[in-house]
Amino acid sequence: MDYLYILPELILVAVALVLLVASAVVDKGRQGFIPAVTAAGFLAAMVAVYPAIGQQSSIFGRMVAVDGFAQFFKVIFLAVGILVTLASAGYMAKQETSGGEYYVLLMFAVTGMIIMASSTDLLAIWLGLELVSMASYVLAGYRREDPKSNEAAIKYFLMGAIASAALLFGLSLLYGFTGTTNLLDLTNYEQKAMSGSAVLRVAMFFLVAGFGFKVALVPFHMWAPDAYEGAPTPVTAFFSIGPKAAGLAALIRIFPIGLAGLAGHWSILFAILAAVSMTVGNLTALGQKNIKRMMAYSSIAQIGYITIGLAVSSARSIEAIMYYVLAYVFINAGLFAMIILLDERGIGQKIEDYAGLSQRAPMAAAAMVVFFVALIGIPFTSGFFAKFFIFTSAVESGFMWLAILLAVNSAISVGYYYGVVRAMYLEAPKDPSPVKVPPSLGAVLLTGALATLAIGIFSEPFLRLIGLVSPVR
Amino acid sequence: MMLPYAWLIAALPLLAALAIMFFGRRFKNGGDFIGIAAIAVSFVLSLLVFGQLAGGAESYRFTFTWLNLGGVPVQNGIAVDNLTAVMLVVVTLVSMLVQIYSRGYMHGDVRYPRYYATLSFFTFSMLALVLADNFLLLYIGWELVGLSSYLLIGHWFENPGPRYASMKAFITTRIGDVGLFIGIIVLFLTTGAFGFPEVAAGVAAGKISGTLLTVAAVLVFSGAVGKSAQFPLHVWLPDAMEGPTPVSALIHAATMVAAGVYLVARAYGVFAESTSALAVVAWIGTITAVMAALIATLATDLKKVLAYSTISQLGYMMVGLGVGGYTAGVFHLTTHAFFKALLFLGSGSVIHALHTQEMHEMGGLVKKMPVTAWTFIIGTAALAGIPPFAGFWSKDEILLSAYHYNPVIFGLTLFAAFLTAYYMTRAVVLTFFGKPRDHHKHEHAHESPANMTGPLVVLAVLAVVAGLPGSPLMGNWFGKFIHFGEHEAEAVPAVMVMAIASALLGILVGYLVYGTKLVDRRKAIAVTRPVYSFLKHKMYFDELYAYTVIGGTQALSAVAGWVDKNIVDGLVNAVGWLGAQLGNISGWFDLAAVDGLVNGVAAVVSGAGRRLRRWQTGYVQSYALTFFATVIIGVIIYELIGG
Amino acid sequence: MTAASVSQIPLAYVLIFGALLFGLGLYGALLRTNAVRILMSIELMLNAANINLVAFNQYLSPGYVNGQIFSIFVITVAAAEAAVGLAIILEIVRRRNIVDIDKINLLKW
Amino acid sequence: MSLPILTLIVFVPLAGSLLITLVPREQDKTIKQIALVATLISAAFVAYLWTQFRFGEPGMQFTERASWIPSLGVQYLMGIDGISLSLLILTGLLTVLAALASWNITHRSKEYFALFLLLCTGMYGVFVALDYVLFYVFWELVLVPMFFLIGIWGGPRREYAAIKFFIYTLAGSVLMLVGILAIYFQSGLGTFDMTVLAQHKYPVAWQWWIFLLLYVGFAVKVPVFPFHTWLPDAHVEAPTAISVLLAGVLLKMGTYAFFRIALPTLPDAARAWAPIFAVLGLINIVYGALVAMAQQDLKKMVAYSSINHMGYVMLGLAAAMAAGPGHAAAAKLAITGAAYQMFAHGLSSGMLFLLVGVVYDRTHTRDMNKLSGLYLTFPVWATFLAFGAFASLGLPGLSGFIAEFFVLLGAFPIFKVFVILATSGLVFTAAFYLMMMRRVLMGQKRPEYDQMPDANPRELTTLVPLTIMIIIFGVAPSILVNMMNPALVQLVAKLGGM
Repeated sequence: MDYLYILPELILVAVALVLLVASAVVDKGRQGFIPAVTAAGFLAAMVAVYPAIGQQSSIFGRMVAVDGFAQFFKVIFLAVGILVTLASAGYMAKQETSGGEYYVLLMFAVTGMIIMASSTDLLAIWLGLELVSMASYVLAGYRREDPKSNEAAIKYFLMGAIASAALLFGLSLLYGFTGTTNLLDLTNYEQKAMSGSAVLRVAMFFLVAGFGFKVALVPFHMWAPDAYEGAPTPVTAFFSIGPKAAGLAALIRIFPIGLAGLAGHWSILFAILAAVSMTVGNLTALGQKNIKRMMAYSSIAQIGYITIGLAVSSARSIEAIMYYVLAYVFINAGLFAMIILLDERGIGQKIEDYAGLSQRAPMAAAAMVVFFVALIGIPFTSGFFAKFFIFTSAVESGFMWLAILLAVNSAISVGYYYGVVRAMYLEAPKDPSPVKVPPSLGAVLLTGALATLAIGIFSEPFLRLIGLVSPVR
Repeated sequence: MMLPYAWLIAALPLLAALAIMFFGRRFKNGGDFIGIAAIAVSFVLSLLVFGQLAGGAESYRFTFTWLNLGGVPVQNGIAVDNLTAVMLVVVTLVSMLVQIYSRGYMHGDVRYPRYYATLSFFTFSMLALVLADNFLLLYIGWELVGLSSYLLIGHWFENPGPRYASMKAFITTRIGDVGLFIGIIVLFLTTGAFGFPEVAAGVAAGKISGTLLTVAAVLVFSGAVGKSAQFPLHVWLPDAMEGPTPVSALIHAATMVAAGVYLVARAYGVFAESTSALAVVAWIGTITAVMAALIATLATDLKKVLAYSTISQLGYMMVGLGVGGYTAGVFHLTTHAFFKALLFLGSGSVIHALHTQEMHEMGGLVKKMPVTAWTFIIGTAALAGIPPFAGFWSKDEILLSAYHYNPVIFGLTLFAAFLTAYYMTRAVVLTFFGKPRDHHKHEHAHESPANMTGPLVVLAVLAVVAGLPGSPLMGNWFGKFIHFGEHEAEAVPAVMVMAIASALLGILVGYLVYGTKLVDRRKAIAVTRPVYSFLKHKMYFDELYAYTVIGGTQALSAVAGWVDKNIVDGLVNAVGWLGAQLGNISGWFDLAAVDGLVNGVAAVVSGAGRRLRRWQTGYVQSYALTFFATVIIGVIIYELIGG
Repeated sequence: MTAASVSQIPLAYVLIFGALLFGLGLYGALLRTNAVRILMSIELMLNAANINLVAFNQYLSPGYVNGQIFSIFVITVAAAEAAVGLAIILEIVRRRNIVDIDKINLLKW
Repeated sequence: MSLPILTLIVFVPLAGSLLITLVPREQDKTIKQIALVATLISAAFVAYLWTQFRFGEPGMQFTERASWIPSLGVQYLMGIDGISLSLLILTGLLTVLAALASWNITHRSKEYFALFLLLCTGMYGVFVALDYVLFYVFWELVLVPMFFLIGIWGGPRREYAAIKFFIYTLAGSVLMLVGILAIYFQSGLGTFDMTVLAQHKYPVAWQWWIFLLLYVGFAVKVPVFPFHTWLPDAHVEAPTAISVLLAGVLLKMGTYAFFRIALPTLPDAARAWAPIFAVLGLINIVYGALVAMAQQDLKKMVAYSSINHMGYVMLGLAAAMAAGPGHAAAAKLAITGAAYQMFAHGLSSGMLFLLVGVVYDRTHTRDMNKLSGLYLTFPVWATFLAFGAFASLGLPGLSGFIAEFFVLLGAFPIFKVFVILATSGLVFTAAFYLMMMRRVLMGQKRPEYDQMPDANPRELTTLVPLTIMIIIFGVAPSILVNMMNPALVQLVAKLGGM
């Protein structure tokens, strides 16, 4: 019974459609329930993942996989959905263009992400990607009255469209050469023959570029800073975790599995991209004054670290990537909850606006320190272990230079994270009035912080789970 | 049997020191009696110990394993033999007298309890040093006496004099100690033990010999050079006179400075095996004896005169040991302890009365303070070596040994004897006879109280009789009691005659120059101007050291400090600055406060960072261009390289 | 018509045509400044991909149709994309009365 | 072990820290009491450990083993031998004293003590961890609270000092991590268990490089010239209690790592590196003393004296590393001296920093030119300072002497020239301390400080225990030596001395 396995997707779509109608008919004043319903929807979907647990099959003409990998990412995406919803509620309520569409789009985006992660057919993956993208374009421009938001939207849109065109072109070539778009068939395809063909390598380049765009790898990252800065802050939060995670899921399905035969070719590509991304990301982040923009570069650097795992693409490195994604989602969710808080309270997006926050909102500030510490990769946080596993896999597979570069970059990254911590702790607040943390944001912060510590200190169960669901053995 | 309780002799003063330190203030008179009582008991015990050993008892030793470093045991313990016994008596006796004397001298001092506590602590340290049966414990006591000496010299630390003198004393002696330190290490590593008998046995067994042995011995001796203020490390002792006079008497005349001599005597087993080492000892001693005596002839500060005479006499003892006159050296140590303590306390009494140390402000005190005067004169006679006073016998023995050893040394020591007599006469004349030069001070002068004169008398008596045990009159009993297997040097009457002659001659000259108008001193000075000023400036030792050692070190440290601030830390700064210039950054990555490594990297990095940011033009099409340029160029390059 | 009848045109030609079309679209997307024109150029690029898909399908596995189906999806998506794109552009024109993409660079560095 | 005592020691402070976060910031007193109690409990456990410790056993005791990340062979593995125990004792003592010394912290005291306890957890952890990852985790954990403690409660240039400290040590420890992983993979044993990895034989040439990596990581913490420049700044800016822990415990983490990791795991490389090691140790000794002599700032002088003292540890280690079978006995002496110095320096430097803090609280200056005649102004304090100074310059009968004596004694046959040069350090050390006392304690008292109170009971309670221990461990070193001996002998054996 195939539909049982895509129950989560169905639920999401259903709820989304209902909300769409609701937001149209219910007048603006009375839409307070929508976020709650959205969160409930995500939660329901998460529950609906249950029947598929432990299943190992392929449905819809082998287009969609029912496997642990898919479930793993589904759960993560739905968690992202919930966190973002909670984080958005207060902020969106303040917007003049409030209303349900926002949440509807969010749900569609998440649906798209799920499709990306669970499909085993390039066509389906591409469709999922488009779904995510189009929702994202609109979300980026959601604050219509704000020219920056518009600009973010248009830039993201144009770049996105071009990139997906390129990706599509690559796909077409791939299809042309192998006669299939199905990853399972590709896996079984005569691999020797593959690595011979130049056309195929060209196709591979286009694929890398297309997905590189989605996860914002340098040099395909350039949309990200602008989009991050311009988009409404909750949307930025979503961008910084959702689509990236989905993109990574797809990358794992396509390259280490589908195109394993070409490993010799794309491995080096990813290595270079990883090196460039983390370096450029960190260096550029140093100068930023706007925290959202800084976080954009930070996340570019983070993706750089993760991509090392793709370059290595050993069993351990893939598990490392999955662990990293898991950790990263919670870290960034929490971090952005903080950014949203200040934005929402009208305190600002500039780093100097964070001055003296340790007095104004001690717990929140402390939580933020935890997140930064995690992003730097200092022990007792999931961030440390995430980096540690990547690092280990790299050293193990002889990518010593990447490992060292990773270490160096972590040191550099201290520079800009420190800037914020310094503002929060070592500088006096301009206005000492305490900042009240609304419960929804507080929940996100707390979840983020606890998860960051828990996933770090008790990493074993998660590692075991990942070991079970990892597609690469 | 008394010997097993010898440790009490040292322990009591320690307890006294602690008691005074903590509770001294509670008592009306600062708990001085605690110290005196303790030392008195120690003295009695010492006498008992001495008595037993004199009665032919076996020398006693107690050791225990102090440490066990993975199969490398380190023994520690105490021993009482004849030499120790003598030292115990000397130390406890002088110390007791000085403490009694101090009641009067230090009366009403601001830090009276501190003074007594430290004094007792010194006694403890000195006794520990004497009781030690191994180099380790000896070294510990050695440093602790250094500490107490430092504290006592700096007793009046408000004044610049004591402040610098105390520091000078400690550091100068520590320089010597480093030598001793290494010497001990060498001996331990070769003989595998710290204990004196073991080391001596090891040396005898030839575990260490030849040059290495000489080096080791000389290193050990360098410690003695520091403590006993031998040339070239003598400079601290005269300055040490900044301390209270009783302290000078106890530490810087009778006991601590003699520790050096004691050390050599103790380690004689090591020295005896190396003639060259003994030669070094002898020559250093000789040089010191003469040099100090010469300087003493022109010193105007009464205590400085005595200080230099102490240095010179210590030189004598070294000569004695160096030339093989083991007994002689130790014997002179003993007698000297008494009469030099006497002289210092006498001078203290004078200073107490006149509140000055300048002999030019004294004179004609013999009537005012007879006891002080006559005891002082007795001390002088003893020091000058007039029979039958104590100094004569011991000095005579040293001269005798020197005579058998080497004519030059003999001559020089004889000359030193002459000088000694000369400058002491000078001191006596200037202080007690002639017309008072400072009438105001002379008016207020008065004889000191009993608790000060008492010790003087006691010491005066000792200054007379202490020599007898070592004299033929008592059949050289001392020599039988303390000896190092060396053959009894057969007496040479000529030597004795020459000794007495030189002493008398010295006194005569001294009297003629200072007692009578016979010599016009200004003319004399004018004639001997270069020599005069050379001696007057204490042979320019202080100046020399100030410019070389001290100046050198300070310069070095200044350089090091500068280097650390500007080079080691600044190097990275420089890199940073360079990076800053390269990346022409002006304030991106504003860790303005952060320099050093951080700044260096920061500058380079953020320079790069800024350039990279330029890449983000904001024109979406340039983004797209980058995108495709990368892909296409990537493909081309890849295919060219032939992936 | 049958595969044979089409097979007069060699696959290479079709591919080159597709590549040219893609390049053309790219050219427009990179050099035109008018947002709408860029949008149209992008459509060209997508269609280039479509050409490939269909052609490949025809030549490699005439029996199947998944190439065509793929292209149909692409066309649909393209339409949707165009709609979203135009909406965004329209919004900007309304607010700031600009269509020139290179006048839109508040966000940089 | 029925009772997971090591775990308790390590995590009781953490618990206290969490507890503090629950206390409202107004209840300053409660917060301080919690902090003090937490440190006391840990210290009490350490004391209990001391009573239970089986002397004469070289191996690890009280080991606690639990699988943590089996997929990588990472374990939650704790255990102690004599060396660790000595440092635990030191940590226990100093943390309690530091808690007391922090009593006058009023500004943001809640955060302060929370971080302070977190720091304690890190420090304890480093000394008990037997698993590389666990070790690294604690090692890094120390970094963060330290950064804030200096950065928020420090002196005028606190921020500079804090970030400098942070970057230096972070850079160092990252290299260390690379080294650790290299060992992990080279051995191919699939475990991070230090003791197990120490048993494995590694290719010599390879060892050479890894030793270099580890060396840099540890040397920054020690600190060894030329990685030392963070230390004076950190010390000068840090609040008193933190300086105490910094000098007393944190520096020891670096040297401890040599004892625990570098030497036993890479003995061949150790042999190869020994001469360079010795030279740097020598530089620390002499250069540190000279620079200290040049200082005007009392605290900075003490800081540089730390560099000088750690030099003895390095020299002793170097001797043991170079010794080989020929000089086994000497090696034992040297390494014992080194281990002893870690402890002795912890006591003396801790005491001196406390004292500097006391006077700074009153006079608000540390400039020696502005201080004089303090014997008269603060007699009690001055006496302690003099004592501390003499303890630090290695006066026989006090703990420092034992250490320096055995280091030099043991190192002499192996590095004759170096040792002779190093002895000059003895003179320089004496010189700068005496100069300090001459300027600060002696001389006329200054009227402006006249009305200021002498050391108060709380401050005395922090000083007296140190004084007593300095004397005890100076007179009866066997207490400590017997504790460390078996482990050290084993280590020497590992290094090739039989």
